[in-house]
Amino acid sequence: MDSAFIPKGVKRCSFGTFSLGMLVLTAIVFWGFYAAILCWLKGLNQTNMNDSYGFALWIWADLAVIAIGGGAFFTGLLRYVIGLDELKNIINFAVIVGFCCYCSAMLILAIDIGQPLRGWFIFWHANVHSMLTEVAFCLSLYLSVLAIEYIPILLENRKIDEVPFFHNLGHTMHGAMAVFAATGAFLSCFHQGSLGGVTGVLFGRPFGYREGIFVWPWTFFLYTWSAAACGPCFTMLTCKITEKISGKKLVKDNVYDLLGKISGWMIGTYMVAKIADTLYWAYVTSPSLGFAVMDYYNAHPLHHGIWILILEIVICGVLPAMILISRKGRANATLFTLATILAVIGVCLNRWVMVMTPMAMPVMTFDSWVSYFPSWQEVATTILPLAGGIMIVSLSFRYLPVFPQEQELNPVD
Amino acid sequence: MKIDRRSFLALGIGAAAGTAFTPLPWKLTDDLSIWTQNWPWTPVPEDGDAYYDHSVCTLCPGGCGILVRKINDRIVKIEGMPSHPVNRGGICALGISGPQLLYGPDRVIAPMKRSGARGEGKWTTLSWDDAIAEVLDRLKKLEADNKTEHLACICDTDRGTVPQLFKRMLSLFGSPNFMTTPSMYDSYEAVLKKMHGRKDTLDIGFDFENTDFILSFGSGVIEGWGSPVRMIMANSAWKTKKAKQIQIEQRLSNTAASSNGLFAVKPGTEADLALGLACVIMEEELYDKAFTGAYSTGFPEFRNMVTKNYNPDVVAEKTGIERHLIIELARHFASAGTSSLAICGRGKGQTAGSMMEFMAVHSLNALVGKINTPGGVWSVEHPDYIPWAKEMNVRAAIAGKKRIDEAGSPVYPDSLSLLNRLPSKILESKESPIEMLFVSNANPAYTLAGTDKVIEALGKIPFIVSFSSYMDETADQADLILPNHIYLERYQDVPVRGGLARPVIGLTRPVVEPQYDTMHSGDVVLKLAKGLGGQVGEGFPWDDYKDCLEKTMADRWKELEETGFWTDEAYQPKPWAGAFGGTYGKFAFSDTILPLPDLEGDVKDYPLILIPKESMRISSSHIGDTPFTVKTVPDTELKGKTLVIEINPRTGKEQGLADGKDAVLKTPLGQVRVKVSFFEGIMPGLMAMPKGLGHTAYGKYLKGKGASYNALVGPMEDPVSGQDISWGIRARISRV
Amino acid sequence: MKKESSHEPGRKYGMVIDLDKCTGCGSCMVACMAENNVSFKEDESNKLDSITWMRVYRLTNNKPFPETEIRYLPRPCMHCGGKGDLGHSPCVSVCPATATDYDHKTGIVSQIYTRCFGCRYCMAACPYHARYFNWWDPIWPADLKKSLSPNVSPRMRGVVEKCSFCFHRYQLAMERAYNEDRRELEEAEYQTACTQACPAGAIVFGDLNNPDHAVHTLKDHPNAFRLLERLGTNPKVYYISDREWVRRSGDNYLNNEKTNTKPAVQEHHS
Amino acid sequence: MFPFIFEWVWDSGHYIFFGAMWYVICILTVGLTYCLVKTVKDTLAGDNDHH
Repeated sequence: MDSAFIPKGVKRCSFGTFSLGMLVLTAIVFWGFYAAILCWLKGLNQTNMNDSYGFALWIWADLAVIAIGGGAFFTGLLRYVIGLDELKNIINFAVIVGFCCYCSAMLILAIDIGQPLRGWFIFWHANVHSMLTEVAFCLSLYLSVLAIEYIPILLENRKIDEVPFFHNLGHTMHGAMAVFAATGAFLSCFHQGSLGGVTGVLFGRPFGYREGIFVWPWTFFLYTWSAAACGPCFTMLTCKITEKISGKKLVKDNVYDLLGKISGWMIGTYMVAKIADTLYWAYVTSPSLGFAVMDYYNAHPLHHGIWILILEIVICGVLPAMILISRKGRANATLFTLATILAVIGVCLNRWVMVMTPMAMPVMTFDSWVSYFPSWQEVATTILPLAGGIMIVSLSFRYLPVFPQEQELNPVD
Repeated sequence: MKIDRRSFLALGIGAAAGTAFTPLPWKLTDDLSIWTQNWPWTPVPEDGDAYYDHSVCTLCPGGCGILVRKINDRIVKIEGMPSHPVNRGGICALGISGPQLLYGPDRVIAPMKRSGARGEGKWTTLSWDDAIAEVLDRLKKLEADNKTEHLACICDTDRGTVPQLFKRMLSLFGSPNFMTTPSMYDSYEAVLKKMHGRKDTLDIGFDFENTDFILSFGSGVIEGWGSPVRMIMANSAWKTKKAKQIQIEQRLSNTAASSNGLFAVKPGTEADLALGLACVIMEEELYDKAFTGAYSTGFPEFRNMVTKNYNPDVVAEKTGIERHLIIELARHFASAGTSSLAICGRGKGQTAGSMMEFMAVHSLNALVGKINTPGGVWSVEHPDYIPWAKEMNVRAAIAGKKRIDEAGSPVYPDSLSLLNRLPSKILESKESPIEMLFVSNANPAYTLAGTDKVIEALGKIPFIVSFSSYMDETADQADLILPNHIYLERYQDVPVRGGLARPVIGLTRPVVEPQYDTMHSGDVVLKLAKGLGGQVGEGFPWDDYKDCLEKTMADRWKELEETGFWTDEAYQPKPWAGAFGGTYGKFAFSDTILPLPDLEGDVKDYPLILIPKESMRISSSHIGDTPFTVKTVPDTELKGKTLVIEINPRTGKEQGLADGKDAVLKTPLGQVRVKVSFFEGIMPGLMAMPKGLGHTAYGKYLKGKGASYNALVGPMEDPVSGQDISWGIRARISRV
Repeated sequence: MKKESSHEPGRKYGMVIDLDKCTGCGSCMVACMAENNVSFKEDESNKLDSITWMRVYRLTNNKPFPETEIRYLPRPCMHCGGKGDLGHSPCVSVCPATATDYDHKTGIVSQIYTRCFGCRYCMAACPYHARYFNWWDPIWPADLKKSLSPNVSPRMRGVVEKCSFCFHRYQLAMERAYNEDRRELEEAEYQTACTQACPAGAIVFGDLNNPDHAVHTLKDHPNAFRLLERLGTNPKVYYISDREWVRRSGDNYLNNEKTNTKPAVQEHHS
Repeated sequence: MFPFIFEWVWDSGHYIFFGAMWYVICILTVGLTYCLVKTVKDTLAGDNDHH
């Protein structure tokens, strides 16, 4: 039915199956939008946030999707600026996944603010000292960069490509992509960093606060580095999921191997920095503010226990780094996938802890720990972009030549 | 030009891109942001000139002067009056939130007649003329049936012109059954009668400003006892001049926390401790010999009785306080050069206390000669400014008629009113001996202990008229509500009975026009009296209430109207010679050990004791709390709609409870689901329950929140005074 | 604006609260609510969404009965000066839309409700929980709208609000002073609603930089301390208590550390 | 965002922050404009190279 739009030389599932999947996703998206509309019309009382938990599930979701969406900028940087040519085989997919992640972040932010209709004040009345201002500017500009990067891929659709203007536009944009990619990488470094700065600068919150250099706390650099390290893992993971669902190989193993190796080293170096940062924070920064490091972890061992730190650093940090750095680890498909999963969990967990624990933890001695569980509206609006993202990826995969190696790897009779 | 699909698409994109470069989207976003700043449902207060008007607060017996900040004809704020002798600019939380009472949703906005079953909350409004005609009909019927004493009236106090107008109307009508809301002042007045031997009513006064040692037997000095703002100011002054305050109590109340020492006696042994201290003082010859020698009677007998029964060893055993601590405390209290003062009346003093305890504490003050001396306890002469309250013909009208509560009878000669005895009196007779009840400025259906019985008794009264401005629990039980103006809308004299060391009369003034279809209760009484005519009508020669007030206040009126209060700045209590009445004109020590009733409930079934926890943030009187004051109630007292019980962690664990978890609290009177808060500051074996919550009336900001203390606790009658001296009840608590 | 402020002698309004006098009566809380048109809703028992610009905390020494002690601690906005007292309060520096600002003329941290778009970053930044979000539309039932003061605009849903040291009173006082051709305010001319209402006289308010004001000397009391000084927030609210455990409750200490007895001087005298 | 908005201050923070921002916006705008112009030119020239 829609075969005219499907790229030449590849096979896709039947329109019926595809529509069914889309229907399910659309239902989820509608559910999410219903929750979002409730939040917009009735206000944020629809959430389970409170005056202690002003930042909660949504902000975590923002930080997490942007971290794992970091694959787009880092792969772009490697491909266009550093010139690792093999990565052209996965860059399209990385861009699409990144685009979805950033759209998600923007959407969630639009729901998360108490006065969405005044959201543009962040640009208009910008306070340059605020990390959030930096986030907003870089985020929106980088989203436009991603859109610019996505356009040529869109234009490669068989039908669109038939239009000479679009064909030429795709061609020209492709030529200029290095400039955009470089700009994107620059922006991304800053906004990944500024997201790290969001909690790092909170000198009233000893759990999140980090010392640093000039105006940037150490978390600024840690966030950029971890996004660059773990973002590609998410790209590879989603790529592998796509392979699994479509039932065919889409990217050659040498591409995975290269990106995996780079990720491995990135995670490895990130872990060195993260461990150093954690030790400095635990033994220098915190005690100077009157907190023994175990004060943070002993009060609520279940929700905020030391296990999270061990999970984040050892199991979801050191372990995947070791797997990805070692040739044997990369060669083993199961271990490789496991490593990408762990790395993604690790970076999400890091963002989780940095958002949740400072909110839950009392700073005044006579204050108490606060617990929080998201409302269904928060959950729905967080799942909404996930479903939306899957839709965009599915549509792109179906109608656009995303994977240059697909034809070669899956010859159609 | 032919528009095909392609150029249409291009045109569309072009138009969209073009619009982005026009000011239109910016203008629209700007409009949106402005709209969010002017949401029609977010009010914009009307501006105008701000000015202050003065008045007096009547929300508690404290009598604070207030300054009312107004914009045009709206009250926007109530502040303390800096020049007022009681509060000197300070003000309590309830006082500040007065505008919420004025404009709030709980007001009765017109006369209303019950149209459903009692307590069902179905009402129809009627005109004032009809309402008054209905009451008159009923009164005339009582008169015709020769059952005039079947009319009763409950007021918050008998002081001031409005209660006196009610009382006068009742008396002239032929009913002696004028009753008042019980309080510790009932006990103090009985003590003054017994020990000072004065027939006339005296006000108890405390010269806190000149004291440097305060021994408080469970009084919530900074929690609403006496005149609350004055007490808090006095407390601060004590801190500044390093005066000492010792608290005798079973839990770490705010007063205890602020004190210099907490003596946690076993509950119910306060009188024993007082007499134990007296014993030490007498044995060590630390007492004021001038006073006991020349100005008292019965001292040797008293001394004999105390030394025999209350030596420190016995008292240490009884109270659980170590012997040496008792001796030290006694020495400190009696030490020369210290201006000491012992006070009693538990918590806010909203209940009476046992005669045994009050007399023991008063004896302590007497022993150290702190009666009518600087820094001591004073009997303050009443500013007798209502000449018509004592007219002989009014008394004659009820001569020989018996009060239903037996106050003033040979059984309870020292009590003026025993409202607490009314419910049982009604319940024990087949037909209610009261056929018609007026309730003004009182809410007995909530404030009296044993709510179920009170409501049952009210249910037996054929006709109840409530004069309440708010839809409170008693109004809920009424047949007719004749809403009074609230204090910000009316004139009224407020003679302060808050333990002040001098007489103060305040004037409540109408700082705003009446907001609703209400009428001053004084005017209603005048209308009723005139409607009855005859002897009653003649007894009310005034045009209206204001006329009555002005004429009554006579010379003081101008001053009151201008400054808001009248006081005797230089007031000094009568010296010992001349202060006391009785046969010898002397202070009378008593050597009788008065009986004390046992705490209700069996120890086996109810191993713990439930006591009230009183606080400045919760009004436990007839005035309901406002949205603002409810907001200040901590979550260790109220969580959602569930009351939170305070219990010592040790006891809590023994009872199988967990901090913050649900439990069921049971007393012989009833049970309620609560949450538990573990708190070290309460004696093991006890539980404390915030008093003043659990309203079944008022609106959504108050109704159904928490549980009512009075519903779980029954009255405990003092065998001597007949007053309800309940201070707790046996209880148990179990996990759910 | 900034130039102007550096010319003028810096006023620095602050409070000194005597915790030994505070009785926890709640007058300050209600005075603040009434003065500042603070909203209320049916259930305010969840203190995590209950707007109380002035909140009174209960401190306990946690010793068993009868050695237990408690103190109440009124907590307005601390109007932090930030490190070096340069006006970089935790909240002001993070607000992305400049909706909260540090007034260098008075040292007061303002909140512009119509500017705030409700991101709540300032709340995440404030360790004192002095900032409150309007989760709900404010509702004044019956005639309660009549009790609203025109001096403070009621807040709309979705914005953050907090104690302003009754800044409108400062503006009114300055207006009066200017009309009388004065540029300086007497101590009594500008007092916050909570200070004025406190029956215990526990709250003292004034210009910390002005030697004629009581707070100027009180803040140097040997038993004076501030909350969480070690964080470098540099608050303008001082507390006094003769109890060591109370002073220790004011900040976080490692087990082996001694309680700081003297407030760290972090002032910026220009 | 713009110098005419009242909280604008001419200080280093604003120079750096908004400098970078406007710089990026310029690059993106110039880049996009270049692409569009070149595409229009190519299309008009009929340069429809199908690889």
